[in-house]
Parts: sequence; structure tokens; C-alpha cells
Amino acid sequence: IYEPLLSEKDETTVDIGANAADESSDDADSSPLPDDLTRDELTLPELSEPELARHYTRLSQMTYGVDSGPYPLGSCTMKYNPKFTEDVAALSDAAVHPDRPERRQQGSLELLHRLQDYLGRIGGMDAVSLQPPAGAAGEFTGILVARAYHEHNGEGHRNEVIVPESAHGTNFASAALGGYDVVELPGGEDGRVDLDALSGALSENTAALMLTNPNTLGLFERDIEEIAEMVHDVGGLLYYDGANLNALLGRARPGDMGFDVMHYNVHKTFATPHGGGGPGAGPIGVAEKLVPFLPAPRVRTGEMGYERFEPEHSIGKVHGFDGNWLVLVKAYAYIARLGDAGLADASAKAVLNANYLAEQIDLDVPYGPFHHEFVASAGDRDAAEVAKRMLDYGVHPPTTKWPEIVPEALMTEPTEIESKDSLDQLAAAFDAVAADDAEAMAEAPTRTAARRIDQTAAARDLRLSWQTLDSD
Amino acid sequence: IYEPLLSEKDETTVDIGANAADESSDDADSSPLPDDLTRDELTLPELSEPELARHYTRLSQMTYGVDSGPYPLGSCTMKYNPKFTEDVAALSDAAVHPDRPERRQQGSLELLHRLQDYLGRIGGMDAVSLQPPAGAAGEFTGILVARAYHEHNGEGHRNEVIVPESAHGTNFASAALGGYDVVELPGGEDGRVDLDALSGALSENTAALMLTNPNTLGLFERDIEEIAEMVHDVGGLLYYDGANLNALLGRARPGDMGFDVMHYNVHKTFATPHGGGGPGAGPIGVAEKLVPFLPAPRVRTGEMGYERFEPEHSIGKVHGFDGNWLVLVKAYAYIARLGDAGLADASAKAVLNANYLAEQIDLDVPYGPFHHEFVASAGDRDAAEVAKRMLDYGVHPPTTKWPEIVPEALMTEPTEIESKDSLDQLAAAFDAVAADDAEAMAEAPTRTAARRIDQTAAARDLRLSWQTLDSD
Amino acid sequence: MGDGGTPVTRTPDGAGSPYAPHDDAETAAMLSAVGVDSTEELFDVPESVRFDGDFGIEPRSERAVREEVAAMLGRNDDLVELLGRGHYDHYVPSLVDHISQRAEFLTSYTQYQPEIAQGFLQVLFEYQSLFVELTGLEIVNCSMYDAATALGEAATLADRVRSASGHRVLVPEQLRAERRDVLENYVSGTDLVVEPYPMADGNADRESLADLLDEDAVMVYAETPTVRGTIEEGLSELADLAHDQDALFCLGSDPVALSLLEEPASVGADVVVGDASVLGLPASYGMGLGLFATREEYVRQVPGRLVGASDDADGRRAYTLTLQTREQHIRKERATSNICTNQAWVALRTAIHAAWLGPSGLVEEAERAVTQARDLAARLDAVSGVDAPVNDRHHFREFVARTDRPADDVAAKLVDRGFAVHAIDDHELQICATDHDEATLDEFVAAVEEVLEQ
Amino acid sequence: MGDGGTPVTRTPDGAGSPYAPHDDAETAAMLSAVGVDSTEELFDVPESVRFDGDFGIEPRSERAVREEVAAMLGRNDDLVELLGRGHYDHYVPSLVDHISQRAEFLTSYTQYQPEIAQGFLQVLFEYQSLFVELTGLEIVNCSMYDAATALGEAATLADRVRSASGHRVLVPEQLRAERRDVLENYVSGTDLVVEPYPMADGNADRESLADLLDEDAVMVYAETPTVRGTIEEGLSELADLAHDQDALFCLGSDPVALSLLEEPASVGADVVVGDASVLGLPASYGMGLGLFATREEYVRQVPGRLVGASDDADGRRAYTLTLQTREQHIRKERATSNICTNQAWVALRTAIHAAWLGPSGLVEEAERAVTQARDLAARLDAVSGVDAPVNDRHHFREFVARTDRPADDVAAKLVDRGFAVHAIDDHELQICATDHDEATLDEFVAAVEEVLEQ
Repeated sequence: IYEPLLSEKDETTVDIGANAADESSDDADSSPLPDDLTRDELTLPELSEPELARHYTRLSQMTYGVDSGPYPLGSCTMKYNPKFTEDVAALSDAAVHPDRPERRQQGSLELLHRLQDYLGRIGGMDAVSLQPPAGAAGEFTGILVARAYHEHNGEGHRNEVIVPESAHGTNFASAALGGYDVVELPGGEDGRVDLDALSGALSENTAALMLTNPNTLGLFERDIEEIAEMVHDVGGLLYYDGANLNALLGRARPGDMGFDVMHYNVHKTFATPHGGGGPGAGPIGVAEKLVPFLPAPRVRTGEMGYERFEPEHSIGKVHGFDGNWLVLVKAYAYIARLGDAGLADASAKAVLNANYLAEQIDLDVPYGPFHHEFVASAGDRDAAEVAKRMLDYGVHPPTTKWPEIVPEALMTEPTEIESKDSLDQLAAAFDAVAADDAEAMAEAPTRTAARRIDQTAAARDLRLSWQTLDSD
Repeated sequence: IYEPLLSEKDETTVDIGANAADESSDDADSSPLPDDLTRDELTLPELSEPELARHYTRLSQMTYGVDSGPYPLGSCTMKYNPKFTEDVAALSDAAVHPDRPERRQQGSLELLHRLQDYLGRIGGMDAVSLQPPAGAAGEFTGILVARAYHEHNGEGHRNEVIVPESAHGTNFASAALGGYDVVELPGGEDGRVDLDALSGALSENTAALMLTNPNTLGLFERDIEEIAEMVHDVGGLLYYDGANLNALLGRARPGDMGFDVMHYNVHKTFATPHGGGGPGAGPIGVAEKLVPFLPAPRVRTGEMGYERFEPEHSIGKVHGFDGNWLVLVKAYAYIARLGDAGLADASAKAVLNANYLAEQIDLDVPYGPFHHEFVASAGDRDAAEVAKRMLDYGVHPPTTKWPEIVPEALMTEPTEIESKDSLDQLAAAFDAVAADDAEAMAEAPTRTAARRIDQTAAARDLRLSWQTLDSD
Repeated sequence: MGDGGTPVTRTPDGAGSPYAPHDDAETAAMLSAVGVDSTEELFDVPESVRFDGDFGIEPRSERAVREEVAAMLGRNDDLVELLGRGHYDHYVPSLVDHISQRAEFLTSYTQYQPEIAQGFLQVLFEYQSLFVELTGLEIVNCSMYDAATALGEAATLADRVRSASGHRVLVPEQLRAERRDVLENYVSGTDLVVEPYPMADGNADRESLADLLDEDAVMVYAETPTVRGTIEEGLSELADLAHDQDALFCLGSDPVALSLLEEPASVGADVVVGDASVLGLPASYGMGLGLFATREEYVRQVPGRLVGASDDADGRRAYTLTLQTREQHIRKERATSNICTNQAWVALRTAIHAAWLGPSGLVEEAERAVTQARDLAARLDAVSGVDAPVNDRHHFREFVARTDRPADDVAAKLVDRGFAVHAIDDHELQICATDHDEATLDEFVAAVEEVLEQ
Repeated sequence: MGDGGTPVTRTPDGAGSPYAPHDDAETAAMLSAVGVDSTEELFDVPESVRFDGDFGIEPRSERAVREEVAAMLGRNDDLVELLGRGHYDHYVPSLVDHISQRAEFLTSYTQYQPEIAQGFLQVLFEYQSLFVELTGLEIVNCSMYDAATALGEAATLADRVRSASGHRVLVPEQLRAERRDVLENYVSGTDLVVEPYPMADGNADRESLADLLDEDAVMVYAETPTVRGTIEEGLSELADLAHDQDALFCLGSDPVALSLLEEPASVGADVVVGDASVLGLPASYGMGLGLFATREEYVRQVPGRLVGASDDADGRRAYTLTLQTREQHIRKERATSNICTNQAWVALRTAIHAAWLGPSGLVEEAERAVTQARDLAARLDAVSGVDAPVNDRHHFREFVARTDRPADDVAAKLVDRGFAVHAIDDHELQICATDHDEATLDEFVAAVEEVLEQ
């Protein structure tokens, strides 16, 4: 299976000035702009629609998605993306410009207002901003809100954000982007936050503790109330990373646990498609005291209907417009479809699936009890090789080698969409790989569109565009 | 690659009477019908949408379409199906019931009226009926119209329809379904109609001659005017099988050649998708003298706008409603997109492609000059085995073993949508197979989802439903 | 001005097919390889029949065509359709659209090369199996055009398989006229004649039918639900009457009704026909999907395509078209039918829709079709000047109501209020409810009240 | 009543997720394997933080949600939008929708396992290559969120790569306010400060900028087209001014404009940012696609994902994410950015749209954006009470018009006539034309005449 690049199919050079569209002008061959403002030529593939349709159809077939089979990437929450949400987002009335008068975009504003409300209820937060276009953007926004809060209270000296070592990498990066020093918190022996270590890390310089709950081992932080109290006692804020919220829907709410600010990953918890890496959306929710600092605009009901407004001490903006609108529409549709009971059942089945799968596989699975995910250990195998070999069994492997607290980690999150049969097949794939010999592992994958790809060469000899390729 | 049957994934029995939808009734468990009118139970797979999405996505990937690669099935005209025509057919205003008042379906009637008009101009025919839901249905309809015409003229004795041996099998079957005796006309040495043979076949019993032009060898019937005169001289009618119309758009029109009645295969010439076997649409066009016999209803403009009417001597109906509406919408969109010049270019490139490909391959290609298709001979190879081996080269093979006038025929119609590169690859596949050894041929295909399938066993040991399968 | 579109063509004069990929250099190279100077030389068409006019069809951009058709079809006024009589609007789940639009399914041809068509073949095999379950009959083909043509094919099958010669095909006098018209045409090339038998209160009048039947009868056709929406109550008796004369008993129905009603095989049906697109397609201006099921003994006389299970060279189960020797492309004028292109893609949609509903959903839909018709009829019956239902039967989806005022006039006034119903007789309306929500039906009942009170 | 829908759930109480496939028997078997009696036992949540309320969100059927959202969004009135200022409506060809809806693309994740993601990786590689051609820069990442966040990332990149320390980021005083706001937030964790430089007649005031620049400048940002739709005329000079102070020159543009205008690399751009979704998305309420391109020397400082070509074990070319050590999931707080989820699927749509247009189509679109703005401005200029364009520059898509009457009032009256334009100042309207057809623009000009004559 090999599909040539578009550039290998055609290369056409258009001379600028020779292709003027305005044929009614005196000189049909002249560009509408003076030469010094234009390029001389443009060279790109010029292909017909049938050729393009085949190109992209073939490429799609060389890509594995949730609709291809199990996709148990830990912390990524690869749920089924209901087809109807695509039709909802494709409604022509959704295709409007945000600068039209507010009176003439009441539909969009209403949807945003309702979604703000839904997310607030689900997270137990007092207010929600839908603007952040991804989870990491939500983290960054939350950090900015926390910083604005501290500065507003004359506590601008707080310069540290505490992040557990098992946290998602974005937590560290988002805190750093927000100007904070990151204090890494070592994990406790039970895989959860070590209260002593936390105590040692907390200080008058603590701006916030960022926590994922359940954490990346799938473990609920049982001491969450005490943690919240400790953080609040030193004047810090408690941040909830929503990546694992699918574990708790209807069972516990970050707001009720004492979190002051959180982000939601709607492309995880609320099943909007991951799209090969994005777009997602990372709305944030905050407790009352942080509401005045939220990004602008938010949406509220006014006398004329729905309207935008700027919170009193708003941090300003984190996206050029209102965030990833189409994603928000899909998230609304998903939440509306499931309702209370559906959301609660999604979590129940997600947690059941993780526990069942952990039970079925032969590998060592330390810690527990698990919620939506677990981390198995490949033992004396290289987890990355195990993953490659799993590809040969027709499934997507787990997240590998992370969190580092488990040696040769296989971080596994089946989500609620897998049936028992599917989990049994997935377990069989795990076990088959565990039984494979070293040669099979080293050779893997053998049944995929491409064999093992040389990562080192890719990074050493950078070829990042077709312009860099030798014509081979 | 293997995907279990739905029935192998789940089997759920619903007891009738235990599942009443009307929960407000006194007895929620009772069926709304008396027992003697209902079945006792229903057993079918009960699966969730994620499971179904995967099932069908996987099955789709085990299916080769035009968007997968070259599909040069002779006489099938596998053109690219423009994506936008799907969006046009999916318009919610297209989803109406035909029994609504005519005043309230002016949009649908206008589209049908315009399409009648377009097809009439393209075929050079005086009137068009859009009702036949497929090419063979069009043939049958044309035969009924011809019969009605003869009967109306007191010539009900005419009981023979002449069909060249190289004609599509549907011609024979449609004429027979219309109650006619089929007179098979042997082909001439040049692959075209033998005028002497035709002369011998024609008589006062001749109702019609059915002709494909260019014929299934891709050859234009150069003597078409003489043929028409001969048929008309004995009082017969000349029928045009539109399967190969893609060869002539803008170059020649059946009406101008003397044909009295024709069908159009919109799923061939006008690029509506074949959908794994249908639906298509087979509108018929007729010369003036046959107009009163067309199926009812047709569409015309009246005082109140567009209206349906029944032609004076209408044969009645050949479809329960108005034919394959969604297909007709797509055909309209395609014709409107291309216009005169686009249609003419489609034929030019279709003919160029066939001639170029015939030139490129190593196999013997008798007869000529070709229009949109040619028939190569596999020589001492079995054409069916050649086809199986071509699958291993990633292309769809031609139609095989037909027409029988060419030994081990490979009837090849690339259509205008293939690029030179694509044709070169297709030629390479032909030639590679020609060079393969007997073992490779016998083993083929080896690179497909299924290996060679046992046709004999399928017909001998009929298993036509999952109910007949042993649980294996 | 801005059209957001690619140029109509890649040929220099702006006049070619956007779906032909050739650029000038490629065309030139190909012409040279073929040995001609222009594509026109390749057309072996005598000058005398050359077409040198034009069609007068202007090419438009993709966007322009989309807007043109949208505007045109926009002239189909917004109406709540309470229409049925053989064509029904149902909500079709998004999954059906998304899967059926996948190019592999949509753009493939008939599965003549099964090794690269296993996916579509399996779907068709599953479609066949679904209807084996619903009908109890062993043989289901993978599609006819619609219910009417399937009925026509049933009659010619009856003609072929009946041991003794015979001529009469008996059909209900109350039958959608177009369905009978199509049947008449399908048998017009045979010796068969179509004759009506009387109905009693919406269902078959068994006594009259018994009187009409003789050994010249080839087939008896009945429907459940009938064209008036009634559920036929004496299917076994009808079958017995037919079988007593060595005639085939053919039943018309649909997959939603069959999910709840008696299994056709168990009441003696030899053939089941009907419109299967009540699942899979929304209202589509009458476009349908012809269901055709029959007994195993007639398998070699079945029209249309059959998918069978077999094994591949590795011994794994695989699917293929089978018994193709019945078909026109092999058997020519001795084929069981002329059908070639069928409705496979609609069958795929129907199979997906049925699978999405599952047996629970199918039964639920069917029971709703009964209760909703019953309840709506009762509500209309309460309106002064309306009697509903006219027939003292169980109904499915639809029913006939009698109006004191002329039905045409009532229907016209309802249309002005946004509701379309059938006016089938001077004082008879026919009303069909499928997925209409309660609020819509409330508005409809209110509109009927308003119109009748005028 | 009829809803045409599957039951909300498969759980017996009618209250579960329709996307969880478990039936009761399966759930029971799984619970038993795990060794608990109910799923609730699996939640290791202390009682004190257990949630025992409800959200108050009613589940609805698929069909009900579709209808609800359609009705809700229907309250976005029908308007002809002549709106731009950073977000543009373009016709998106059907091919883009059909391909991007293919489940393999839509439902896949970041390509951490490249062996089963070659297709998406190749599309992203082609996306990168497209912008390498359009910008002349060697490095293009495969997406930021939007133009504003890409600008923010450009500033932090400048901060990282500049040899000497410095603090000032100079941006046009005429800049979409939200874009500047985002930039301010992106640099708020650094020592950088954002300062405006003056504009002269819509373009950068080079003399004033030269006066403002000193060695403390880290980056100079300019746009072409500018927020007012003018085409910047002195890009090389701006770049020289920046480079004279060892500052990076960052240019904001978009793929359609870049198809016609000077190649950024050739005028000295070090970074190009912008909104690439002018291809690929129609108006989407501001949702976009952040373009980010830069010079090869900064490749290890680039934010976001990069796809590179490599070889697989069989020696065939294959694609993979590369240089991931820059990224947050490996480098944590020392990453070049916190971005993880990006806009890959929009990038795929943009790549398809651009490929569909091809170079001819791209240049044609760009030239149309120039001539259409020019012609529309001239027509409005002929209206009494309107001067257009205000800026004596070449324009791209949009331009500013001065109105004698208050702009707010004119805009409001135009909205009442169905046309939305920007009122950007007391007497300034901004008007943007993309794929509007001639008839629509005629109606718009007539509406302006009508409003101004009142």
C-alpha cells in the first residue's frame, strides 16, 4: 500500500499576471496588482476532483480511527463520535460570522448559553467560559484566571504552580506559559498524592495545585477534601484537569470536591471527534470568586435576548473569536442526547470496562481500584515494542511508557463504547503479544500499511515537506 | 480480514406483547393487537450504534469502488460520481411525498420537466419519460411503447424483436418480458451489423430492432442510416440502447440517426453512483409518433404551473410512483454542471482514453476503431483468471468473456475519468498479468480481502441467509 | 464575480468536463500515442449523422448548481405530510446517511468480482437474512425496484412455477391504482390477466374471493396493511383458498409491519412483496425498494440477484452472487427477469436502519404505528362532521375518515393550513401518521376542527 | 408518539447511554468477573464528595436533538454577511465535506502510532508542503488554533530565539482588537510587552516604526492584507527595519492572499502566521486554523506538531510525527508550547480545498478578491454620501467606506434590509465580499443607496 504525494502526481506552475480572472478588463493577461506586490509564479499540484477523491479515499483507508476498532489510548478517551452530531454542526444556520449583530445571532448565543449552563451543572462550577479551543488552552486560561485573581487580591508574588509528576505534560507547559515556576510533586506509594510531599511543596508562593482526578493511573484521590483544604489554607487555588472527567459523571463533581477552576475536554468526555489531533474545545468552569476574571465575552440573557458581556475583571481573550464553535455545537448535541442518565451510564460503563479489561489481561496491573483507565506494565518487555506488536492484532495499542511511575507502562482506557466481546478481543491481543517471542516483537508490525518507521532518521534528517524530498 | 455477521455478534429475541410502546395504556405489557394477528416473537441482532458503525465501516473497506481506483468494466461506464450531487439529492426539500397537491410540489415537477427537456435535447428525441427505474426497465418500457404503437395502428401481429448477438443480455430479456419472440442477429465480420443478415431477419412480423451504438465492441454502426431505413421499410421501429451513449455526447444523437425510441442510463452516462448494483434510472425518449404512448404521468407546463398529465394512449405505469427520484435529481445536477461543452468533452476524453489504453496494452485487441470501449482478447488464457489476477495489481478488471465474438474477451471501458498516469498503470497491470505464469494465475487473487471464491459450491450448496449457516 | 469555484474545466477554452483529468500536455501525448491529431478524429461517425448543433445547456459551477436546485426544490412548499398509501416518511438515523455515503459502498458496481466486494456482499447477505426472519420464507433476493414491480415479478414467477396452466391473477379491488397498472404491464407479455376481488370493510371479502377462484387462478394477492391502512385478518384463509386451486398466495407488506404481524410463511404466503424502503429512505417522491421473498422450492425461478455464502481458497467463509444462470446477462431471453441494475444501495440503507432499530426498536415502531393510527382516528372521530376510522378494523399507520363536507374541499383547506392528506373519494380522506410528534398531531386535529366548523 | 428513534437506551429502566453497547447479561458477566455486584461499587469516591443530585438535563432522542438545534440555530436570522476582519465565508466544495467526514480521518487521534496513521500523516505532510510553497519558509507546523494564538506563539518563539534579550513586540495600531488581546495573554507569562506602531493610510507607517524600533525590539508584526483589507506595500522595508535591530519579522496573511502576493520568505519574513481556514471552512462563528511557518534555523523552537518523512523497515517512504522532544508531553514545562490538541482536521480540510482549487484556482480566487473589492468600492463611491475606499491602497476582499451619516445607523438600516456589514467607527463601515454573486452585490449596492437617500 503506497499512495504517491500530490506533488508526485502533478506539478503545475501558474505565472502570475497571465491568469487574470477579470477577463472584462482591457488586458485579460494582466494581474490586477502591480508586479512589485505579487509573486512571479505559483507551483502546486493541479489535479481533478476524481484524482483527489481517490487520493484522499486511499489515504483515509491507511488511517485507523475509532470506527476501525478498539482505541484504548489512556487519558485520551477515544469514545464513539455519534454521527448525528456531525449533521447538527453542518446545519447551514450554524455557518454564520460572529460579528453580525447580537440580535441576529440569537440562535448561536442561545446554544452557547445553554452549553455554559450544562457544563456548569455537570462540573458543579458557578460559571463557564467556552472560549478555550483545546484542553491545554483551557489549562492556560485557568492559570491566567488564577493569576488574575491573585493579582487582584494583591498576591501577585505567588509564583509557583504545583503539578504531580504523573500529571499530563500540558499541565507543566501551561503553567510555564502562564509565567509560573512549576513545582513537581512526587507521587505517593499508592499512586496518589502524598500529603506530606504536598505539605512540603505548599507555601505562600503557591498560586495553584493542578490535579487530575481520577489521576492518570485511574485512581481517585481519596484525600481530595484534605488536599483542597491544604491548598486553600496557604491561599492557593485548586485546578481540576478535566481529561479524566469521563470517570465521574454524575458520581462526583469537581466543584463539590473543592476545585476552584477546571477545564472540560469536550473531545474526550463529550465525544466530539478527535479529528486526527483536533479541533477540540477546552471550556473552563470556575467557582464564584473567580467568575469576574473569566475571558471575554461570555453570554448571558439580557433584555433584548441573549447577549455577550465582558466580566468585570476579565483576563481578556485566549482565542481570536469565540473558540471552536463547531466542536461546541457537537458537544451540546451529545450532552442533550444523553441527559443525566446517559451521562451517568457512560461513566458507569467506562469504569466497568476498565476494571473488566484489567481483570482479563495477563499483564501485571499495579495499583487500584481503577476508574476509567488503568496502567499495565509490560514487565521486561519494551512497552513501545509491545504497542507495535499489538498493531498486528488489529487494535490500537494503549498509551506507552507513561506515566513513568509504572515501569514500561501501558496506559489503557477502553471507554464505555467497547462491548464485552470487544474487550475480550482486546485482552486476547494483549495476551497474544505477551506470549510472542522476541523476534516477533522486533519485527512488528508486519500487517500494517507501513512497517516499523525509523523515528531516529526522521528527526536526524529532517524532511518536513515534499520540497525536501529527492525525486525518488 | 474477516468481519463476523451481525447475527454472530448478537441475537436478541423480543416477545411480542411484552414490549408495548404505549406505556400509558392500562396494561403496559400487552400488544396493541390481538394475539392472532401478531407473531409470537422476533429474533434479530440488537446492537448499539458504535458496534454498527464499526461493522459497516469495516465492510466498506472490504469493497472496491470507483474512488478506490480504475474500474474499467466494459459497458458499465464507471465514471466518477461528483460528490456535490449527493448534497443536492440530500436537500430536505427533495424529501416529499408525490401525492401532495401539484401546486405544492412545483419544485419537484420543475426539476423533472427540465430533466425531460435536457434528455430530449441530448438524445435528439421529441419527448422523454423519466419513470423507468433502471436501464432494463427503460428497455421494457420502450418495448411496451413500441407494442402499443403497433397495436394502435392495427399491427398487433408483429411478434418479433430483433437483437444482435453482441447486445446486452437485458435487450433479450426485456423484449421477452414484453411478450416478443427474440430473433438473434449474428454479427458481421467487422463486428458490426451484417446488413444481409438483418435483411434476412426483417419481416412484416418485425416489431423492432434493438441496437446499441456504438456497440459492445466499441464500434460505431456506420450503416446506421441504412439500417434505420431497412427497419422502417418493413414497418418496424428502431430501438436505441443507451448504455453506450457516453461515447457520442455532442457528436451524434440517436434521434438524428433514425432511432424511434431509446433509453438513457443516467447511472452510466450522467454519472449517478452505481451503489453496488443500483439504483439507477432509465428514462426513455421517443420520436414524435410514439409520444402519445409514453407512460403516465409526464410533466408539462400548464396554466397553474407544472402539472402531471397522462399521454393520450399511454401504456400506463412501469413504476409505482415517479421512478427513482433521487437518482434523477443527481442526473440533473450532473448535466447542469457540465453543460454542452462539458458533456462533449466527457465523450471526447472517454473515447481518447479507450483508444489510448487499447494502444498501450500488449494483448490482442481486434476490430476498431473504438469509441468508448474496446474488447481485448486474453488469447490462450482464461479471461476470468486474468481478471482474478488483475485484482492482485490493485485494479478492477474489465468485463470478462463477453461479448463472445472475441475469444476470452476482456471488455474494457476506462471512461473519461482516468488520467494518463492511471491508464498507464492499468496497462501495466494488463501486461504484468499477461506475463505471469500459470501458477500465479491459478492462485490469484492473493492480495485481496478474500481469496478465490468457490462459485460452484455457492450454487450447489445454497446458503442464502445467516439462518442457513452452521454456527462455525 | 466570486463563485468560490474551480474553473469549469482544465481545458484552455474553459469548456470541458471538470471530471476529466487531462491537461493539455497529457491529451497531446495520448493523441500522439494513438496516432491522431485531435479527439474528433476518433469519432467514427458518418458526416450525415454528425451532430453539429448544441444542446443549449449552459455549464454552471458546482456551487451554482447547488443553489439552483435548492431554490427550485424550495418551491416544494413546506407542508406537514400526513400521506401514505404506499410511500411513507420515516426519520432515518444519521448513521444510515454517513455509512451509505462511504464511497466504497456508493461508487461500487454489482459484485461481479466478489473477492474485492466482500463488504457489500455481506451487507446484502445480511439484508436477505433480515427478511428471511421477517417473512419466514427462505429466499429473499437483494432487491427489486419497488413494491409495484415486485408484484409484477411475483405474477410472472407464479406463471412459471405453477404446475398447471392458468391465466388469472386476483388482486384486491382496493389497491393503489398505480400498483395495479404496473402489474398489468408486467403481465402484458404473458397470457395472464389481472382481476379484482371484492373487499369487505377494508379487508378481503373471503366469500366473494372463494366464489371467484377456480383452477384458472395462478396467483392471489393480498396486502397487510392494505392500501386503506387496515390490517388483514384472514391471511391463512386467503392462503388456503389460493392453495386449494394450486394458485400461489402472494402477500404485500413492509418490514415494519412484518416485525409485529403474523409471519407470512406461517400463514401460507408463497411470495412476499412490498416496499422495504419504509426503512432506509425518508419520503423520496415515491422512490422505493422492492422486497421479494419466496419459498425455497422456487429459488431457481426467482428474479433478481441472490447472495450466497461460500468459501474462499483459504477455506474462509466468503460471499458471492450466486445462481446467476437465472439472470439476463447469462440466460438472455430465458432469464427469470430482465432486471439488472436494482436498488442495492437502498437495500444497504434499509439493512442499516433495521440493524440500528434492532428487534426492540422494530417492534416498538410497529406497535406505535398501530396505536398512533388508532388514537388519531379516535380524536378525529370526536370532531363534528368526521367519522373515523371508516373501517372497523385494526389499522397500521393510516386510516380512512369520512367527512360530511366534500373531502376535496376539506383537503384543500387543510393544505392551506399546512397539512396534506389524501382525498380518496367524495367524502373520504385518508390520513397517515408516521414519525409525527404529538404537537404536530395536536395542530392537525385543531386544523381539522377549524376546517369542519367553517 | 412517533419519534422514529431507537430507545434511548438498552438498559431496562430506559436510562442509559445509547453509545454503551452492554446488554444486561453482558453487564452482569462483567461485574461478576470483576467481583462486584454493581457498577456503583467501582466508584472509589468518598461519601462526602459523592454527588447525589442531578444535572436536570433530560435525555432526548437523536431526532429530537437535531430538531431542537435546527430550531435554535434557525433564530440566527438569514442575512447576507459582508463581514470579514479576520473571519471569512467561502464556498467549500462538497469534496471537502465528504472526505473529511470519512470516519478514519474524523475519528482518529494524534498519530502516535504512525504505522496505522500513514494516511493522515501524509495529508498533514502535504499541508505543510502547501504552505512551504506559499510562504517560501522551510518549516510549517501542522496547526495552531487560530491566527491570534499563532501570533502569540510567534512572539514567544521570537523571545526564545533572539540572541540578545529584549522586551518589545511591535504590532500595527490597526489590528483586530481580539487578536492583540490574545497576543497580550500569550506574552503575559514572559517579559515581553506589546506596543502599537502607527499606520498611514491603512498600511504600516514605516518612518514612525523606524523611530520606534530599538535593540529592545524582539519582533515586528505586520499583516497583508491588513485588518482594513489593504495590501501592505513595503514588506521588505519593514523586514529590514526589524532585522536591523535583530528583531524577527512576523507577517500575518492567509493562503488565498499568499497565492498572489509576494512570497513572505522573499521579503524577509521570519515567521508567517494567519488564518488558514479561509480555505476549508465556511463562516464558522470564528473557528479557524492557525497557520505557523518559520525558517529552518528555528525548527527546534517551533511550537506544535511536525510531520516528517522517513523510511519504514522495508525501506519505503513513510511519515511520522517528529521532533516530539519539543513538545509538552515529553518536555513538560520546557516545551516550546503547551499546545497538544490542535486543528488537524481543519488542516485536512484546508489541504483538500487548496488541492481542489489547484494553483490556477488559488490565483483566480486571489485575483478576484482584489478586483471584486476594487469594483464594489467604486460602485459604493458612486453613491451619494459614501466615499470608498477610504484608504488609497489596493484592497483584498474588504475595504473601509466613509459615510456622511453615522455608520451605526447605516449598518442598522442595512441589517433591516438583510445585509450585515461592520461599523468600525463613527462614520466608517467595513465591507467584505468573498463568494457573493453579482446579483447579491447589486442588491447590496441598491440597499446602500436606499439607506443613504432616506
